[in-house]
Amino acid sequence: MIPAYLLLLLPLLGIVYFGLLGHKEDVGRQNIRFNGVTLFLSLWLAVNVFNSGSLISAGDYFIVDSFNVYLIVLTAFVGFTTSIFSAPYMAHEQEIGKLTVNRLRLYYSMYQGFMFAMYLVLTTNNMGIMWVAMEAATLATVLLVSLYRTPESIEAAWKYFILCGVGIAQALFGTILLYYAAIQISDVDNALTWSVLYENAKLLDPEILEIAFVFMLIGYGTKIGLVPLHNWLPDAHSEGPTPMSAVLSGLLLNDALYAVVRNKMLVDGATDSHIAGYLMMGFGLLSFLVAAFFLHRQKDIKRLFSYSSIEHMGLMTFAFGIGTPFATFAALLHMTVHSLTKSAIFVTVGHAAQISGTQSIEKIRGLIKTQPQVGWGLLIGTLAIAGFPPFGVFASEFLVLLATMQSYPWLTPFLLLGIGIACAGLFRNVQPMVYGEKPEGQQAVQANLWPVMIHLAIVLWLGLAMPDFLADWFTQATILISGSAPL
Amino acid sequence: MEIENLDHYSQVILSLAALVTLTSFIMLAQGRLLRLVFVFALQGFMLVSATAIAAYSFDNPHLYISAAITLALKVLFIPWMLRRHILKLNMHRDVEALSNKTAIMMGGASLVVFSYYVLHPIMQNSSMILLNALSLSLAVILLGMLLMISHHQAIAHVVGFMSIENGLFFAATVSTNGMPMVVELGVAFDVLVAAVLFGIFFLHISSSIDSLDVDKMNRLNEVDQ
Amino acid sequence: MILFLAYAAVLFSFLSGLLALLMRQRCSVIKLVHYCCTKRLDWQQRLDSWLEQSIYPQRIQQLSFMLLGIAGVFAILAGLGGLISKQVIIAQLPLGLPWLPWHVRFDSLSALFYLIIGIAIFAVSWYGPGYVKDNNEQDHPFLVLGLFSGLFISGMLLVLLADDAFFFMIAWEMMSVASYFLVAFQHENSANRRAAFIYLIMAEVGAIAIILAFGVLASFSEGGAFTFEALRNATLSDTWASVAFVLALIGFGMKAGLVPLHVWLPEAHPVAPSHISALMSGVMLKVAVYGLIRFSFDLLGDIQWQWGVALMILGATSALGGILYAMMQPNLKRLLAYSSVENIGIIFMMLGLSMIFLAKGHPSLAALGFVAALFHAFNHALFKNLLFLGAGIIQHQVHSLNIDDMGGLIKRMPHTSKLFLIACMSISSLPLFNGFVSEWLAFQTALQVGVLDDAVLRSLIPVMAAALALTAALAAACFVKLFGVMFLGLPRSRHAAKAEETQDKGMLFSLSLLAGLCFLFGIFPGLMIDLLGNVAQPLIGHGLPNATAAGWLWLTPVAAEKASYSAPIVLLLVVIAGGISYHYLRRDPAVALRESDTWDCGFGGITPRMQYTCSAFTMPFRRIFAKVWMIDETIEKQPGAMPLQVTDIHYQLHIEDHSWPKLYQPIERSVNRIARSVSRMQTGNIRVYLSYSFFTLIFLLWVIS
Amino acid sequence: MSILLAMIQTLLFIALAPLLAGWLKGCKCHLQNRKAPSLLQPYQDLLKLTHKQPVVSKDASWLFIIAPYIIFSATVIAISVIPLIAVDLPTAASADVIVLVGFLAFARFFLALAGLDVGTAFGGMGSSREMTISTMAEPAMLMAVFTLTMTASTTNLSLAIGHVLAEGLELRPSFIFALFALILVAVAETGRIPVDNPATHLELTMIHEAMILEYSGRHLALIEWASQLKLMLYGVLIANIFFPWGIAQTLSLPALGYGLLAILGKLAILALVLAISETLLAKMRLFRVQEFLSFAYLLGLLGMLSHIILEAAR
Repeated sequence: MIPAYLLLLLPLLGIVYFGLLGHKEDVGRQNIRFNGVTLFLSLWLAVNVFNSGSLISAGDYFIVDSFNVYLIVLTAFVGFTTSIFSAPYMAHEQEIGKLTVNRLRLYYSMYQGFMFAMYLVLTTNNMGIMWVAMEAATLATVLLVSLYRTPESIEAAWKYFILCGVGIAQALFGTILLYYAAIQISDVDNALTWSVLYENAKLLDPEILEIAFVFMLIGYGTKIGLVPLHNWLPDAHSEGPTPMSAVLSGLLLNDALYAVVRNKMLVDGATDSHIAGYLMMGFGLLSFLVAAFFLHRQKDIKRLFSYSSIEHMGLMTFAFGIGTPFATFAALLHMTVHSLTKSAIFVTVGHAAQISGTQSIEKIRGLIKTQPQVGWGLLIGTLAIAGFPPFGVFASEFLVLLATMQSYPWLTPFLLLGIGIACAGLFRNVQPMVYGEKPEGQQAVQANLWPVMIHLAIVLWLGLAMPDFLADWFTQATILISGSAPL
Repeated sequence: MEIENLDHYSQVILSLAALVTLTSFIMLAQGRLLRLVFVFALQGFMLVSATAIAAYSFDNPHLYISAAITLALKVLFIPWMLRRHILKLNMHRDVEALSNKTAIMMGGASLVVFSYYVLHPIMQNSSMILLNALSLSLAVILLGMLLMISHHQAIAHVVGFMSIENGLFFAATVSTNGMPMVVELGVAFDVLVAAVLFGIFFLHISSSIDSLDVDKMNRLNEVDQ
Repeated sequence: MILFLAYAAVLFSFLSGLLALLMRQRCSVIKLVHYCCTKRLDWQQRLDSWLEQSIYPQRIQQLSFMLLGIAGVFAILAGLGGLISKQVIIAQLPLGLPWLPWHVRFDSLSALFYLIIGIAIFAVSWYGPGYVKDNNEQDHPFLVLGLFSGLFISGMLLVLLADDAFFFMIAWEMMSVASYFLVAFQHENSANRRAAFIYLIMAEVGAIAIILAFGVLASFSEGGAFTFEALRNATLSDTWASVAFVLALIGFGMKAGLVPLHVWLPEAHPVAPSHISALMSGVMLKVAVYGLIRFSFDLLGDIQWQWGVALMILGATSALGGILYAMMQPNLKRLLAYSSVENIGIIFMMLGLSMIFLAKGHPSLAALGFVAALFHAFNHALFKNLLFLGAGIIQHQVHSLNIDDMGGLIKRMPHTSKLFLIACMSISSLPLFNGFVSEWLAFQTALQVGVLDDAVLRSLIPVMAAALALTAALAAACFVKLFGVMFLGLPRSRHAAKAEETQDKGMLFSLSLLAGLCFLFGIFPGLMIDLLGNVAQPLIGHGLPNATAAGWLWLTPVAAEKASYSAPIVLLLVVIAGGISYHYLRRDPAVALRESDTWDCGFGGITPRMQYTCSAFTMPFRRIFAKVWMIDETIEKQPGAMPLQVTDIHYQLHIEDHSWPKLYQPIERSVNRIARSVSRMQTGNIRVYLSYSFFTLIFLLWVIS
Repeated sequence: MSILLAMIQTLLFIALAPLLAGWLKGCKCHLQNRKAPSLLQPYQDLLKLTHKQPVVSKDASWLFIIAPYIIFSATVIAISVIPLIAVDLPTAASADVIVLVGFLAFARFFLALAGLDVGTAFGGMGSSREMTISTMAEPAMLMAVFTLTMTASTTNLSLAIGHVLAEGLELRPSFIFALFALILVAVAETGRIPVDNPATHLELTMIHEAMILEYSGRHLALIEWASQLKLMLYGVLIANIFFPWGIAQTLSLPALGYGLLAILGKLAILALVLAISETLLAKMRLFRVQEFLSFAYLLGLLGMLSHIILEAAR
């Protein structure tokens, strides 16, 4: 359990450290180091879990099982690679005068704050704390969204703040209802402890839990970005600094979904009606389809990919909603590959925006001619996210389809329709940006594209051959969530 | 169970619940910001009283802490902060013209009914006070949202947001005798930070669009012009 | 052993792609070389000079294509081995999903297509170095071209090896995506970008349909398994089988270019580099055919005759539509692309015929039709490759793909023109060339319609045969136009007048190789048909026992007394007749030729502009089949011009495919419309957003209680 | 023995073709009240042409020069598989009726290319029109031929004719349709009125003549001869498929002689009919030819359908 504590402690230290010393020259590199160490800690934790199964801390405050440990590693990994990307990126932003030193300090401090909140969401065993951490994540990032202080960014941050705040308040009401249901059967102290609740899920009042779940779904669903609660998401992603978009898309959404799934496990334990699953499927499919259409009308490159995040979160929600082992496995895999791919894309998108000095799709042209690595990175990333093999996204989408085909065959055409439309929407926008002659005045920037390559390589690897340990890991998580192993 | 059969504690709680809901309605109809903030503080005070009474009647000391935090935050700090901003931004003379006030009030009333309708089936085997208190706090939450939907001053939105939190606290206090202490503290911390952030945002917004009218913040839309 | 060869082919094509990555890594290559042979200094020096800075890119290109050639040889060997030995080899690769490793299967069907691909890439490997030699590495990096060519080819080969749906889809999409990059290779042209986009989207939609088709099968298989073995054993009702078939037909038809799903094809093929269009048109479309055969004959099993009818009708539409569209194209590669649509149509017709016979319980005839289809696929790969490669050479020399800019090339490019002529004759299905044999087989199959009981089918099939005949005749007209306008007559542009024969031996060799094969299989079709019988045997359950029963000289598909064809004897007769007449007439030296001006009706001054152009040649067809195209013809006369003053008349002709405005634009429009209405959701007003959240909550609460 | 016969038959075919042309011209002249040239005039023409020095445009390529040989030999191959005087023809096995159509296409392919080679407007015009007409004619011809081959269930002409003979006199509705279809196709393919006028050199109406405008000397002779062969080919096809009686079924000398006489007689009658129709009809506009040929196609199709529905229905 020690690595888990350290994992939480280190970002906390980071907040203070960068709050005090964030104006130093090599602050970007420090940030990389912090995240590197957390990555190491997370791996240590993962090894522990791998060897000895689920860990529950003394006093039941924290729980690390195969489901969340893999998300922890993912979080740490994406946090690490994004920090690699963010160092030169933010330096460049400062160079061109978009940011002051103080804001940079705020940025790095809150980066750690956000990471802390993420780890807390993932490790905590207490549904209340989970809520608190979730809200803290919003609070940590809201100032980052408005970091540039343009009218648009302030607007975006305000919307992000209000919508997520109101949304998550509903999740709190759901949590209260859950608590209420729990104190009927157990003592007051442990009534919000997930592991206790999970063991006693059968005893909980199903009707209360169903209502509670509605609130949770609306609440955390706002953070996942489920249609029609998604409106903040494209704004926040597009107006903040790009590394933030990468972690928001790659991590925050995942963690919100994680919270929903944790709750769903409780509801499923209490009731046989599968109502939670149906709700998630409905929302998921709606988000998936609507976001696919949204992709066609984007004018801003980061908005484009934030809609793609909505689309994929919809797909995951849908898959978790189906709830069969197969679907769960697929959703877990999809979570991984989506995080990796999407954060890689945002890295390239950030550079693309820096190259052309604008985020407007119409003005970004000829990236391959200007800076081939960025252009190809964006193009291949887009291919990967659009679900073309041999990238991992295809594998997971294939599995989702397969699971859907087994359980709800009549829904498959909708899924496929969504995939097709989304693919068209992505490429009609991305293709003109990467191809063609470069416009006047577009210049290559200093960029570190290792994160992109590493992410895409992993995604490729997952698509071609999933390593055994990862498969085992996913399988264990699947067993945890859905009760049995896929095949 | 009739109300005359209940103990005094329950009667008081129910009355406070009704008053909290009433304050929500008043806020909903309120067009002047200073009064809105005042009513909000009043609502906070009801909440504090309810918490304190619950602490007293169940002999649950940690609820006193909760009450104290609420008092500090919701009755004193946040209203004070909001009031300061209103005065600083010279908005205390603004009257927000609510379109179709009657319809909003009727809508609010039906929300109360709706809350009962939703929670009634699941509360059949619990006490009436719980049913009433939970339903009313749900109503307060929904009314808070309605407040935000109907008002277009950012400050009103903050008030609405905070009144949603009030509803949540009320529900937590009444139905479950308060959440675990850690959670309460965490939530309170979040509220505090949120309040501070709101203050920062008021400045940013007013400097960027020269007012706090959220309707003017619609640069980020995707509708064909 | 055979499987090893097959793997080797994949591996080498993959390696050739990877090798292209070294295009800009000269220093590290040199270092590596030095490291590898530290002891042999003389080797080092030799390698150094071999990899000298200025020729380094060319070396890499040559090496990359050489690897491709080796891959081709391996593929040919594997294909031949598989076809001759009739083995079915099964294996698994440690890749893929945890519980679904990549299943590999190499049977005679795969082997045949391996052979096709092998021949094609072998030819391309000779052609390639000369073709890419002059590319500017900055604008058109070989790095990209080579890499994706390698991936594209290995993708195609892997499709043939796949024995489970997941692997199949991965390989399939690898093929699509890699070829997408190749189409977009010269992306500074907007036509390339547009074509690439259309191609990618249609490939995706097609892939989706294929996945659905597999999904339908899988949901009836035991435990929802996705291996082909499980899919084969799935038992499903007629309706579901038809659903699966239709989905597969859409998916594979989209890749194969069936009308009306063909629109990507005439966009994509012309803009890709020529050797790539050769591979796409000659081979990739065949992989789609392979997919359909694998899916319907192998996996679905119980063929229904309605499918056959659907295939025949679709095939006939594609064949006629394809060739008619082709005829109107002034762009050489676009014309060839449309002609691929036609040939795919013919293949599908033959497959449909085979299905009908199979479903009606005549396996031997089904096998005949099947063999005809496969043989045509094989032939088409040969001559279409030849044509596209030739087109590449011509494009290099004339700097244009517009047929009306050419003319007179037969004198300037004697070798290319001869080889091109052979291709034109093959594709017009003239006797003595391979195209004729497959069509002859198709006619023979169609003529056996008498054995069927169903009067509707019995009358339908001859009509289809007539459509086939019409197609062949139109194809002949089309290629007469093509060859005539391109190579004959007087040069129509400055570039054409200055064009020269390519100096690259490799390019000419690859063309000659393909032309030689066209002729070889035209004269000795029995060589191939016997092997094709081995393909039909396991799938149809019946081979072609009689095909060469009367000896290797003879082709007697049904029975010797029903029909027979002996190309060698015919060739002999032709040679005799031609020889005698030639000899007899040339014997008198007094009557040697006299050269003179062309007769100009006494007016004098024949200019190249007086020649029949492409659109003039096809004018009668345009009049007769006017409904087939969307013709936009404008004639503008300058006001006050003399009635016969041709210089004052401006003529414009624009011809478009119907399927674009009738089928695709509505889809595009409706997607845009929906997107527009969906995006109204994002109003920008936070209060509206809050009310979404509010009403969603109310709605869900209402639903739940 | 039979191979020898086949060779003789082919040579005979080649030798007789100009005669048929002469006879046709003679008939037409008589019908039109003109003085007819000698029956042997076509031979004299050919002979004269072969001895003249050919003049070739300097813009022409090698294709222009070898095209006549190819055209001629392809046509010879086509005729070599048609039983002329005896049913039993070994060469018929090596190339069936589809190959025959194929070789006609082969000849046409080169003829059209040769038309385009010099680069004159006339050549292009002729090629374009020729390809248009043949495109329409080819399916119709195959339809008509298929009716026969399906009846006989073989595409080997020799066997098919044998089958018709063996059946004796049977009135098949399908054959009537097929006969008419084939006649229409023959008219179109051999460039007779009303599709083309072999005697015209008026540019707007030329088809066949436009293509060969540049040819002279022995090249022209070969092409002319090939087109005479083609005319006879269609005549023999019609005569021997639909009216096979009289053709030699055994290889005895009297039978062969009788067969020769029979085919000569049949061809003479056919030519007469053609001459009459050419005298009576006027040439059609080019774009009415398609109607003419689609009518032929329709007839062929009807023939096929009536075979399938009326004759072979089970």
